[in-house]
Amino acid sequence: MYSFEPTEEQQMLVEAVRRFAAKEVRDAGRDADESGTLPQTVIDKGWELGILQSSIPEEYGGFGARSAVTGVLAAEELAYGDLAAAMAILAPGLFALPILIGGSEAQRKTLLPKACAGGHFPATAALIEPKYDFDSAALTVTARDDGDSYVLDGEKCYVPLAADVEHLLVYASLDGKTQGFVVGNGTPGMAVGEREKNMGLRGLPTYEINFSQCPVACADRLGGAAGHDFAPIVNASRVALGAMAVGLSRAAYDYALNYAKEREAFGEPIARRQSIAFMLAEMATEIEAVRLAVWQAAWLLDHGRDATREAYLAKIAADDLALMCADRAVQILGGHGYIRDHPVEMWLRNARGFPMFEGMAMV
Amino acid sequence: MYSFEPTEEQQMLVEAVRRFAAKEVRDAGRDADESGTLPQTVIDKGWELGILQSSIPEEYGGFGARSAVTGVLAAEELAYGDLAAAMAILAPGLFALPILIGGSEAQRKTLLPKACAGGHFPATAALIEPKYDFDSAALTVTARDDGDSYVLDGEKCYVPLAADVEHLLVYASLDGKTQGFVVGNGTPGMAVGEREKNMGLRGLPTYEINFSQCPVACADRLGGAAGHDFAPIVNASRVALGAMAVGLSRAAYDYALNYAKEREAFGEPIARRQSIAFMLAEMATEIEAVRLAVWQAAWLLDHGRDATREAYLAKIAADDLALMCADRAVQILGGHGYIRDHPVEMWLRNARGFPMFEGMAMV
Amino acid sequence: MIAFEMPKPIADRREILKQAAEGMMRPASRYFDEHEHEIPWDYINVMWQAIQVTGQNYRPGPVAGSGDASHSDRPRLTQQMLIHTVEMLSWGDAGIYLCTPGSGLGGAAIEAVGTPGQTEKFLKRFAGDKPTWACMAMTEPHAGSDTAAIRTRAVRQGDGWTIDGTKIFVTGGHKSLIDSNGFVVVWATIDPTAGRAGMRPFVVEAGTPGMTVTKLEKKMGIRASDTAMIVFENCRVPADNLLGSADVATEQKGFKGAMATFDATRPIVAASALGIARATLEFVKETLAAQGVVTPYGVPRNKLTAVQRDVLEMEAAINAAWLLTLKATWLIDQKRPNTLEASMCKIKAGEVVTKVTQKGVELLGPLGYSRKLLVEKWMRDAKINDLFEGTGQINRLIVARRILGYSSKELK
Amino acid sequence: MIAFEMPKPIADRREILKQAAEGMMRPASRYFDEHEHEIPWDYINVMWQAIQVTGQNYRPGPVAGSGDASHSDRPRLTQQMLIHTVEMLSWGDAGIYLCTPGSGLGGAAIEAVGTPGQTEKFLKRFAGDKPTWACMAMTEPHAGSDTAAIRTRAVRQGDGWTIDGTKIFVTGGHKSLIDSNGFVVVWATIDPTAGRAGMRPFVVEAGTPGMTVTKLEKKMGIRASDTAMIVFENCRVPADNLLGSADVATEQKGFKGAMATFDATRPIVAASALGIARATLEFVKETLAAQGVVTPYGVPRNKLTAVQRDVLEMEAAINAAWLLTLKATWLIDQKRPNTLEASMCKIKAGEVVTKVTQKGVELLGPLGYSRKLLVEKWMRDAKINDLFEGTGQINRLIVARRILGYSSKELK
Repeated sequence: MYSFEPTEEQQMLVEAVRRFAAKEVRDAGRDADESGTLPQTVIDKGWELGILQSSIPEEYGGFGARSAVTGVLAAEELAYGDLAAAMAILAPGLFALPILIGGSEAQRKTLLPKACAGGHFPATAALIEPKYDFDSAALTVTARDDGDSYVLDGEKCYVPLAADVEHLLVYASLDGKTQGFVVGNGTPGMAVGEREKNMGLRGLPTYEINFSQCPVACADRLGGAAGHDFAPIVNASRVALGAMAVGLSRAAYDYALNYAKEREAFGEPIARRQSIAFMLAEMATEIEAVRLAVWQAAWLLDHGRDATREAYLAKIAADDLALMCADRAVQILGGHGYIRDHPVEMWLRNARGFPMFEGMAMV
Repeated sequence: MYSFEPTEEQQMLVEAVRRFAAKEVRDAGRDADESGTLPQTVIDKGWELGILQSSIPEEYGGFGARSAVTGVLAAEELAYGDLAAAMAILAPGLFALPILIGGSEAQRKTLLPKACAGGHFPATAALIEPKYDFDSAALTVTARDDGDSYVLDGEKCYVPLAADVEHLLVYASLDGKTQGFVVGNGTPGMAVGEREKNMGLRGLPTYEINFSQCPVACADRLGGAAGHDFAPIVNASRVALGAMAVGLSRAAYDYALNYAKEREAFGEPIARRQSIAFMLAEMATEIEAVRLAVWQAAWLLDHGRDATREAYLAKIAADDLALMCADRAVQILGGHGYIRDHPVEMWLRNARGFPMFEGMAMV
Repeated sequence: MIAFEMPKPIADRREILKQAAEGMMRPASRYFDEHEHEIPWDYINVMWQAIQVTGQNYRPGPVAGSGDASHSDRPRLTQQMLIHTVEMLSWGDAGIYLCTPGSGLGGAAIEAVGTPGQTEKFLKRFAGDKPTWACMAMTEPHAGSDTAAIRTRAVRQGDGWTIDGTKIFVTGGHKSLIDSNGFVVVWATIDPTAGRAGMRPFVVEAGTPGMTVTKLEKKMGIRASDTAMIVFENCRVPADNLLGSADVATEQKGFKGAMATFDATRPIVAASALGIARATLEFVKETLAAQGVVTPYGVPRNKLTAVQRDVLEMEAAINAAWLLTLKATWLIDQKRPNTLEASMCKIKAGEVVTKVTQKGVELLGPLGYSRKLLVEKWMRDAKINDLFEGTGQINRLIVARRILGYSSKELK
Repeated sequence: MIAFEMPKPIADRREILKQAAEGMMRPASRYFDEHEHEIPWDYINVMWQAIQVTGQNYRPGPVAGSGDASHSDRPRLTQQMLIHTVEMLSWGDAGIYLCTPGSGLGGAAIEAVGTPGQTEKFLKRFAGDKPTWACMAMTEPHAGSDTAAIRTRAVRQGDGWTIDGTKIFVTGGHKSLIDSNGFVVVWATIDPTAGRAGMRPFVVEAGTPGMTVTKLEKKMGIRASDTAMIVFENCRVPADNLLGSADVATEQKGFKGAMATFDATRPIVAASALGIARATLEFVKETLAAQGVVTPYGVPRNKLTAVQRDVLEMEAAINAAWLLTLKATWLIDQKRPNTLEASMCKIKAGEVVTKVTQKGVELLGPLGYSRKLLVEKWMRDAKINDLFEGTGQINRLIVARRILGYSSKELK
């Protein structure tokens, strides 16, 4: 059966996230773009929505079951508020969800209850590397099995919140396959660098991490000795980022639409000019189309099917969508779009990162 | 110095070609798209404009000097009339101009006077091969030096007028380098296939040619024993095709503009809608920009400089331009654009070939 | 609950249609492209029999789903089934698909605004032995998107109406009126001073004196499909052939009905477009794969070849456009409004199929441009989808008005 | 005779400017981007001296070429020299370039419509020791492209005029009025009922009571450049500070003059855009080349990698846009009309630099998005060129009206 209607429960969640995101997250996100700091209260409030906790079964300390579809609905709404804030709020999931998906039973039992126990769980994951053609399936950070432990070497970047977390999931190439490793922050051989300065996501602290002969206990390989399949993890990440791109796009679209209806030129709202109106019509069309592609990929994940194709196709479409919508929103605002009094220029800066964002969100 | 003004002589030529092309060539080209046959009178008249003859110095039987700039001005106008007709009319240049550019003195002295002696000279050139990634710098048709002669093997396609010409210039890979060979039609080992059926250019007879152990006398290698540099030849071809793409684009633009001013909907000409008007404005802008890029490359050729970069950049821009303009012209005409009563659908079919056209025109 | 599982009845139907498309349509594609206006009777006869046997007329129209009533506890799938059908047939051949017999747009108009008596009178022929068509005539030479500018007149005379005017771009006009005992639903004004309020649909049956099919358009693509010009000169029809009321002042339902039909037909056009797009994508991928060029999912953009990236972008666009089309029809089956989504999917699919097929030709290089392969044909067939049932521009206007809350006066 | 040889004076100037751009601008780029509204005095002082020494004020404006008169047998190169200058300085840093001292747009307005006395009075300060700026104030909070909707009023009182209103987006407003003894040319209406016919430019000098620079905009890019809000409250200027006539009925030259200025300034903006675009292209190519990725010319599209094709398309677009810009200024130097070409090159360059810089960030992946490199900054700097001096939309409107022969009423 086909259906395009979220469950009532999902709709309630969406409403709750939307209420929180549209004003509070958005305002905090805009300020954080200037100040560099998201208020802890916003992160805490976002955490208390229970998006992650409700994705984790009771046996592991949560109160629900993972649903990628529910996850993308929530992620879109959070990113509608602010992308940096959405990533910060959902960062613990970068650690917890892969453990749920690919971890050994022991890892789940040990780590997931911690993640659900209290406030915003201080954990993250490290995937991206500073290469123009970074490929999560061909990492340059390596894990070498030296018998007693794995030894990590190499350079990561764009690791959200790395300086402040206790736990990291670090992805490295083990015999050419991407595998996750649970690493405690401060492990010898691991050096978190200065906070990165990026074009966008200025409210989200991200870091480079250098690994030099950094040892990881054998038991801390994700999935234990047998390891795990990276595909469902990276697919879930692509779907989450796709949803966030849709959320950002919708934010830009809504903002531009309202502006165009209010802003007058030559005696009437600029929205009454075809050049503006058609841009908006195309944005609305693309947003809806890409959103459905994201939903489809998420639905495949929830049904335990291979979502590699759909997640990838949704992600590349969403990458382009976000840039298109943010750029057009700036264009529709004209000179005002270039001024930081309006959020659209920030959305353009944030949007431009999507093609290289990988593993920075998770559902 | 920079200047964007053709000489008076060039302007007169442009005017003459335009008068001939805008009506006579265009009408004949449209009919030929249906019938498959261009009237010989049109080809003869086009020939009598003397575009090729005036590119060849007196010592070789012509009455001028090659100027790529003059050539692109003329080629644009001819293609403004009709692309298939323009290619047919200019086909002898595919043979003669490379001989002028890269031929040995003996070849020039022998062959060029023939080309200028009478009516439309029955000659052409064969470059394209049936590969999705056809590359004129890495041909699959090979020339093997067997001591007494060169032996050609392999398959060509899109050879204009091949069934009816006497002389061909066949490009083949000799030790990995693209070299031209003068081949008489009907040489043993060479088989001209059935006339090709293509999406566009239906007025221009094109053919596949199969070479199987086809011998060419050593003296008939372009440039003689020393061979020749292929770069100035392929660059001159790209520039010519670029100019033709501009001509076709201008035809589509003009037609759509006039239609949009005349066609009424909702009480006024559709040109008064921004969506239509802006499409036209963008077409006009791109046409002018790409035209200048074509001129620049031609100018470099005329000054004996390496035009590889500029010719290539102009060509890829022109390829895209032609598709954009033809597609938009169809769009502006709406349902009428889809009907063969109007030429725009033909222009779209013709335009789509440009990315793979190579060596099918020459200035 | 959001779900993307193809229902079994649809999957089964698709399987059958795929065989028909591969076995009957593809082998005939080139022939009917090269022999414009010849009629693919083999296909037509098979389809006519299939329709008679299954009782499933696949014609578009908002009320075409009546067959579902028997199992009303299950979700209605009529329109979803329909677009899957159209997509697969167009994957086979979009020109031949348009020759599929049935009551089509003409029938939809009658079902939408006709009386039970009219339905009986005009539609029973579609239960007969011989393939029959019906069509709709709206466009006039001077009036394309601007339907309110129609000049064809219907004048009440005695016990009937006399129709005068010229209609163009009537899809299947020849098949409805010359090749079968079908009819055309022609839009005419009964009061030129009343604008849209004066417009009415009239049924004109094959053989009616005063009606002539004067021209078959020669087209860029979909050459198997006939696109007719029909001239009405002193063409008299009985009073009962008027669909709806003759009272200009009180009734506008007829015109609104016609406009509402677009909500159902636009997704169908989108589905047809996407069938062509999928055919192209699949063929390009197969052809490239045969030369060792594969397009893996998951490789970062900056690591792909240009050809790979093009193919993947084509695929992503087709997939998203299809989901949008699916949603637009799911809404109909859910009996919800879908005007916005119908125009959206039409915009997106029209654009996608244009780009995908144009790119497809380019990706295959000299081969793509040749009529040896079908890709060039698909490019020619594709473009109509960005033009009929409202050009991309008209549909953008519709979407823009909806999202902005503007009237047609506020946004022209 | 069509020619594409860079004239030697331009080539020489470019060589010098390139050294300045590399030596002075690039090293300071990141600092002034991170320290918004700090003023790059080192650059300014060097440029001021250079301008004084060469006597070549590089300011835009149709009459800025008077220096050429001495060798009138040679082709005039003033505007062509100017855009090469601007292109190279913007290649260095577009934000810092916008801080270059000089009379700029304000001076251009005076030269266009001022009397010799006014020219002397207001412009002689640009021959002084201290870097000085002038600026133009047109945009108001509620009126962007719609210049006829300006609300700032100028009322004749006694022997002068009193100006009231608020202006925004004044490029260099702070430098003209606070950091130097410059002036602003402010557009105000002397008769609100007269529309454009009532609009006049007034010179308001630094320090004039009633004029306040109230805000410096925080911007996405070009952060070294100040974009000021200026409030006029009961601001009195002498009668002689009106440029042009006070008679509404007979004179519209003032406004037309301002509009004509765009013919000269749009190519300059285009040149600035293309300087940024070239910087990006070159940097991306160098960075990729260091990793073994080269982009050869002549390879067929279907044989390129995705990255190569992107780079080559960027390069083709920049090249074509530059030639269009060059032609638009060559026309000025030839004393021919260039309104069409000026808007065309602005459209094209604005779009090209937007796409090229956005693509540049993407092509470098995680590195491109980082503030360690300048590519992300260039993307932020770039976008202004698609917005000021007429957005892409406004310039499309101008081009469309010209090619269609439509008035501003016929095509809105």
